[in-house]
Amino acid sequence: MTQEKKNILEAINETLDQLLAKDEDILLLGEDIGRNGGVFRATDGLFDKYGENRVIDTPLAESGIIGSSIGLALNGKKPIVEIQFLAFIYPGFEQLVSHAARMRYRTRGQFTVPMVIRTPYGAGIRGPELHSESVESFFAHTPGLKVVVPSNPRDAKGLLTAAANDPDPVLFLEDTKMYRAFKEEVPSELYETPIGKANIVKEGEDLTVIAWGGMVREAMKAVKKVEQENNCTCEIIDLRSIVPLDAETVIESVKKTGRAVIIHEAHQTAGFAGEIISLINEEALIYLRSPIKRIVGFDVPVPQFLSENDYLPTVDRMVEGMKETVHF
Amino acid sequence: MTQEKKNILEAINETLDQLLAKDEDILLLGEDIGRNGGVFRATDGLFDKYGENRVIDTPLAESGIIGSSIGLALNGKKPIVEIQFLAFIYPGFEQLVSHAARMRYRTRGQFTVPMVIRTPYGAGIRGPELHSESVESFFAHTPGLKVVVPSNPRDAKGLLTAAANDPDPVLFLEDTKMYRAFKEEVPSELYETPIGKANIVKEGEDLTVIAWGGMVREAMKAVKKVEQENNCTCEIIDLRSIVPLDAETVIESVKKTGRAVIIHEAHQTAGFAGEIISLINEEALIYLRSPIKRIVGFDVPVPQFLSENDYLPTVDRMVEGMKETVHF
Amino acid sequence: MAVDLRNFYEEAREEYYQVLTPDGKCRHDDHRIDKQVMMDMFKYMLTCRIFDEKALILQRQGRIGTYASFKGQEACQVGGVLPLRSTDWLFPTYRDHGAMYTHGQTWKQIFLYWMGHMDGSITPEDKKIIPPAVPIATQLLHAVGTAWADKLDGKDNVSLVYFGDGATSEGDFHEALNFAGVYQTPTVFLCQNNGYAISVPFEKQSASKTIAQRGKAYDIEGIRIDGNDIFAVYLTVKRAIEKARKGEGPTLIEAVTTRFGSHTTADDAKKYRDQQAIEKEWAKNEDPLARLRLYLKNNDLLTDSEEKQWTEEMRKEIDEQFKEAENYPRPTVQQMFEHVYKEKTWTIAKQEKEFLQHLGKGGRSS
Amino acid sequence: MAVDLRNFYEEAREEYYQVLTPDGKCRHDDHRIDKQVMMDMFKYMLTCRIFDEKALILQRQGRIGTYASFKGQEACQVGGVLPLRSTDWLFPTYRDHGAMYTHGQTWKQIFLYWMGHMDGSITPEDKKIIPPAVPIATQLLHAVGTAWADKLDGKDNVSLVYFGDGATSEGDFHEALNFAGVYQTPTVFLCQNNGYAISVPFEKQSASKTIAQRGKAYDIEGIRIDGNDIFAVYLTVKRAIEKARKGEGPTLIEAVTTRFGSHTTADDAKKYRDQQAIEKEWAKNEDPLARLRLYLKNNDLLTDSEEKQWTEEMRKEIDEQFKEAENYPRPTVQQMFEHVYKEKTWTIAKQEKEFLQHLGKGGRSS
Ligand SMILES: Cc1ncc(C[n+]2csc(CCOP(=O)(O)OP(=O)(O)O)c2C)c(N)n1
Ligand SMILES: Cc1ncc(C[n+]2csc(CCOP(=O)(O)OP(=O)(O)O)c2C)c(N)n1
Ligand SMILES: [Mg+2]
Ligand SMILES: [Mg+2]
Repeated sequence: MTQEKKNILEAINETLDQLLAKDEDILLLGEDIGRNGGVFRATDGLFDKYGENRVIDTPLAESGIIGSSIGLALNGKKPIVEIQFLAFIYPGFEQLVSHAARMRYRTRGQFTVPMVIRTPYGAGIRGPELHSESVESFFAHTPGLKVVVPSNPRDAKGLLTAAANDPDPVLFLEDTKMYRAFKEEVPSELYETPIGKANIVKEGEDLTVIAWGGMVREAMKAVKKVEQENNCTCEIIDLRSIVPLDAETVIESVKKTGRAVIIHEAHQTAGFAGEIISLINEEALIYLRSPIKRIVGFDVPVPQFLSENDYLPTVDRMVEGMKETVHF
Repeated sequence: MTQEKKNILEAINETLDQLLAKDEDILLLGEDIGRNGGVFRATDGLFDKYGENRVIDTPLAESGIIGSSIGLALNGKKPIVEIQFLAFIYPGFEQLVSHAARMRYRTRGQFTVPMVIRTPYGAGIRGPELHSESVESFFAHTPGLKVVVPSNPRDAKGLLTAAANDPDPVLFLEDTKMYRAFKEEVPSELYETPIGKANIVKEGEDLTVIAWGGMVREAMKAVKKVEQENNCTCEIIDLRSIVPLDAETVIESVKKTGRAVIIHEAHQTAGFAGEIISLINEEALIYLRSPIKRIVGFDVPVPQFLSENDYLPTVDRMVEGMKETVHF
Repeated sequence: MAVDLRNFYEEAREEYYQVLTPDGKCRHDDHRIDKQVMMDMFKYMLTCRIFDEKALILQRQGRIGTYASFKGQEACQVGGVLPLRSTDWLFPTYRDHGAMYTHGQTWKQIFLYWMGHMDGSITPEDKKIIPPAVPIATQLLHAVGTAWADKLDGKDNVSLVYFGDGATSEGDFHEALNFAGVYQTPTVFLCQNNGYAISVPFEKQSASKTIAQRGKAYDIEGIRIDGNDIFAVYLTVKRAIEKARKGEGPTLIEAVTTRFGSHTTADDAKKYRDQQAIEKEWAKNEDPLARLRLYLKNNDLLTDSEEKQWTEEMRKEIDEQFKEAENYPRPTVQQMFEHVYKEKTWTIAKQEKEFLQHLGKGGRSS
Repeated sequence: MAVDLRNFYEEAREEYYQVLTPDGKCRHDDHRIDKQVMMDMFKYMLTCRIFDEKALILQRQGRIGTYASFKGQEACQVGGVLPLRSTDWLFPTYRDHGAMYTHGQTWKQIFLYWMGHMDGSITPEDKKIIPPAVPIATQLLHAVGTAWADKLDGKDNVSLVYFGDGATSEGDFHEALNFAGVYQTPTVFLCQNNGYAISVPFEKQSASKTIAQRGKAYDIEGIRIDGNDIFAVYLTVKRAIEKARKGEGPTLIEAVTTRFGSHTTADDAKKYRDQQAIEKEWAKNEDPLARLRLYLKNNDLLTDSEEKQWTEEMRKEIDEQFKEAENYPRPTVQQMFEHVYKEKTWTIAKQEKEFLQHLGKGGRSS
């Protein structure tokens, strides 16, 4: 397969392009995704190529977008929706949680809503208020939704393709600060990266580090430092999706290492780290040699951007947490 | 202080009555809370007593109710809102999460939104679809909100009074199946039960059982059985509020017992039990003698009512979980 | 009698469009409705009435759960659905069993729904009936989406969506109408303005006098009709459907009707309205079934004995359907864990396995 | 000149209400505006223009963050706020710095906001200016609530809320107008229809031709005016405010204006519109500042040298304000943990303590 160097944004753009070309039922909907190509340019060029009936600039109404996409999906279309920023999904929260997530269940599989909701999330790009949330655990707490968070261009393409082909509604979270952060070789053709299978970024013996989305790369930097200075090796797990959760990979790793650090950007209280800690507690408690650490966002609203680097888990905090865990 | 036997609903009705009488700035808003007295009759009689400017039947629009209440609160009123059922808060999710919860923070205390949102939650009364959710962890994951869940009439009165006097927005969750489940002596005058202080329902040495809302009574039943049959004593903690979380009481108890079972009705994945397990993991791991058990709702939508008893944590499941924990 | 239907819509804006008067006279236009259709109307309305009465009794006996009666709204539900084709989409609320039945749902399934069965939301394979939307006004957007998909595919199906007067206060009402206007989707918005959202009368719901006038905000035709007059409902919805099929966009119809009883069996209308007065007025001027009966009899299209016979047959049929529903197997624990996703996740599979083990060891689920 | 203002609102429904023509002539009604107010209008608009240009430069230099320019909308913002009293409430969006400034916010604070300072949302103690609402249309409901509270308390304050054309598609627009209609709150809804929501032109936003016509859906008066004409804005808002103070309810005003530049500095309008043509047309017919300048000069109320002098003074003042903002202390870590609740929770206090310890040991936060 030919490959090309792409960043996450380019990989997403190419994937959407190829999906639109391949499947006539795929539609893109969202605010400013048409001529403008989306505020991050994820849909750049697609309006010109596929026209206004495939790449649809909607009115400014998230419940309208998600709600009408549910109808489109009920009637054979496969909508891929862009919500401009994660916090702006809230006006459409009811449609997502009370309908998209429940349609299959309540109709016993008779009616289904295969759709993808793509949305940028996360702090770190000096955005205005409410442009920096990472509230993935809201959606993880909603049976019927899948929650996918790619950490690199290659996965972004494979996971987005898998999401588009998935029979269930998928929330696809794209870390804004990763969009253009780095490039890597991405296969040119469409391919699927299975949803629900974590990626062991790097094997190790002494500590399991679990992260997703943009935090994976930060975790890698921290691990590098920790390994250099502490004569230990760390295993890094990129969950790729938090629902479905690849419990087996997590459990196996922790059984081996006896230690874990979980990293996410979201607030600590009721953040998804708690779910993973619970899983480990249930399945591997006796293997634990030290308390599991959460290196996560604080329990404050994501602050104005001069303070966002204080809010975000830093490499230094990760290093400290990993060291404490290893030397407990 | 004189006392009277009341169920939770009667306690709430009396509290609202006394609050309205005491403080002119308190307003009640909600759908059908006026002449009808609310679908559960929590506001019965108050419309006639205080008139349509104090007990306000609103249009059918939850964002409208919560959003305009934010404005009322900004301008000196103290709205106590009733949302008819917890799932119907979703249309107002953005107002609650992006505004009510953040106003103090973003204005550095200059503008605040002291308001209470009361809403019934939980399964077990053969309600139609979406009348049985318990998604308290959504709100626990929202810094700036407090989340209070009374388990008995006495606390309902004291906590609601404290919520009404609280300077911050409070989500006040009322378990529908507890509304009329039992009566107990409730002091006649207004009093506050502090928000953030858990109640040790019963002391014990071998196991800490943590619950809130309607699950507290189920937990008590289960504990009774377990203690009879297993020659052990259990400590039952009724959290009363999950935010603020009374971490100290939880930690102290688990340090003593070395074992914990957490019970909630909400779905397991990303449910609030995960937060408590994380807390114990961080603060008391080395005291643990067995994995912490979650006896919680399954990761399926709350099903139609013929199946709701399958969904709900049962006394039998609790007993089994407690036994397993004690005999690990 | 050659009056153009159109004119009535125009003049109707102030008051409403009415064809059949309470005293069973036809103002005009009856020639537009086939006699056979009139008989269908009557029969469907009759069976609806019988079902509703039965359901109320069953609820009182504790054999079904909380139930939402639609007595008084039969004209809206039967008359609105009869012009549909089987390829069209129907989006009912929790009060629109009559509409569902008329479009092909069985009474048995409707019973199952109100008995709390997991399977109660399954609708006929050959029809596109989405089960009742519980969160108010949300289904309007779905009906925009399905209609939009048909339009994009060049199919001339329409989507008919029911909702109440209370629903017009929700943001989703606004967003749906706006989307329908922008994309000119073949959606027919049929509001049953029964005057109440539970206890709240429409005057408290909005300062606007009518719901039809809201169409203007989206450049959508808004029509106000007598919802107790099945001819008016039928002709208006039919016209809106034909318009939609021709690609001429959505219509907002406000059918003014009466909720005869309480909101649901969990509600007591006497708390907030003069139920006696309403029932009296209803019997005199509003009962849509009585009105059609009068018309049919006036025109020698119906006899008492015919009605009696049908009534008996219908009762039997509904009893039969209820029996089937009552004998329907209880949902299993396994079913509870199915259909969350197409494939069970590890987590769900584990929860199911452990719960079944627990039950196997004697744990009870209730 | 004794034309009743009222008539213009009536006739304005089709087109819009205009007082000052692009060639600086007054069609009528100028006698209603005090000369001193006219001079204030000019000065406020001038300082707004200067601020905006400065902010754009600072953004390009990386000294402030993403910035939303309001060039072209000065008439709406200055003209809308001047009729307010200091006890009235103001709800701006992220584009309404001109409105905030005119009502008393300092440029320094506005700079701080766009520099990402936690303190940037603090507004003057003696004014009731809520910081910009970021989620679209949400603030409309707040302005209903504050107005409602004043009404309940028998105070004759009003709440003025700004929003864009795009905002009218959100459910919250609908719910706010409906609540305002039901409770007759003294709220003035001022929509700056600048033709675009980021890249989406109003034609794609709705099938309705105007926003003013939506008032009818809530039985609220809807008025469409030339938003580049500060006299029209001022007179219309003033009248709406007076009406509200008298207890005669809310008004919806659609001020048709132009967003001269890109949506924000993160946007490039050239991608989706003919920016050159827009700028040309703007300079000729739409620039609200030029229009008032022309009028004032035509009427010998303004000289070039006056304007030059003011411009210099304003530049200096704005530079000064920016310097203060740039010297403003960076938010501390402690500040990040404050004001989540009135009292810190155990959890927040612990997080703060541990983070400070971590920083104390040399951990860096960025
Ligand atoms: C979002 C939401 N809020 C509240 C409710 C509770 N509720 C159920 S029916 C109803 C009244 C609906 O009134 P209307 O739309 O007029 O329909 P009707 O019941 O009269 O048929 C309410 C408030 C709900 N189901 N969904
Ligand atoms: C709920 C929500 N959805 C999306 C956005 C992203 N967004 C910011 S401004 C904007 C366009 C607003 O257009 P309009 O209301 O016309 O105001 P203008 O920017 O023209 O002043 C959008 C879509 C948002 N801030 N909030
Ligand atoms: Mg109704
Ligand atoms: Mg705009």
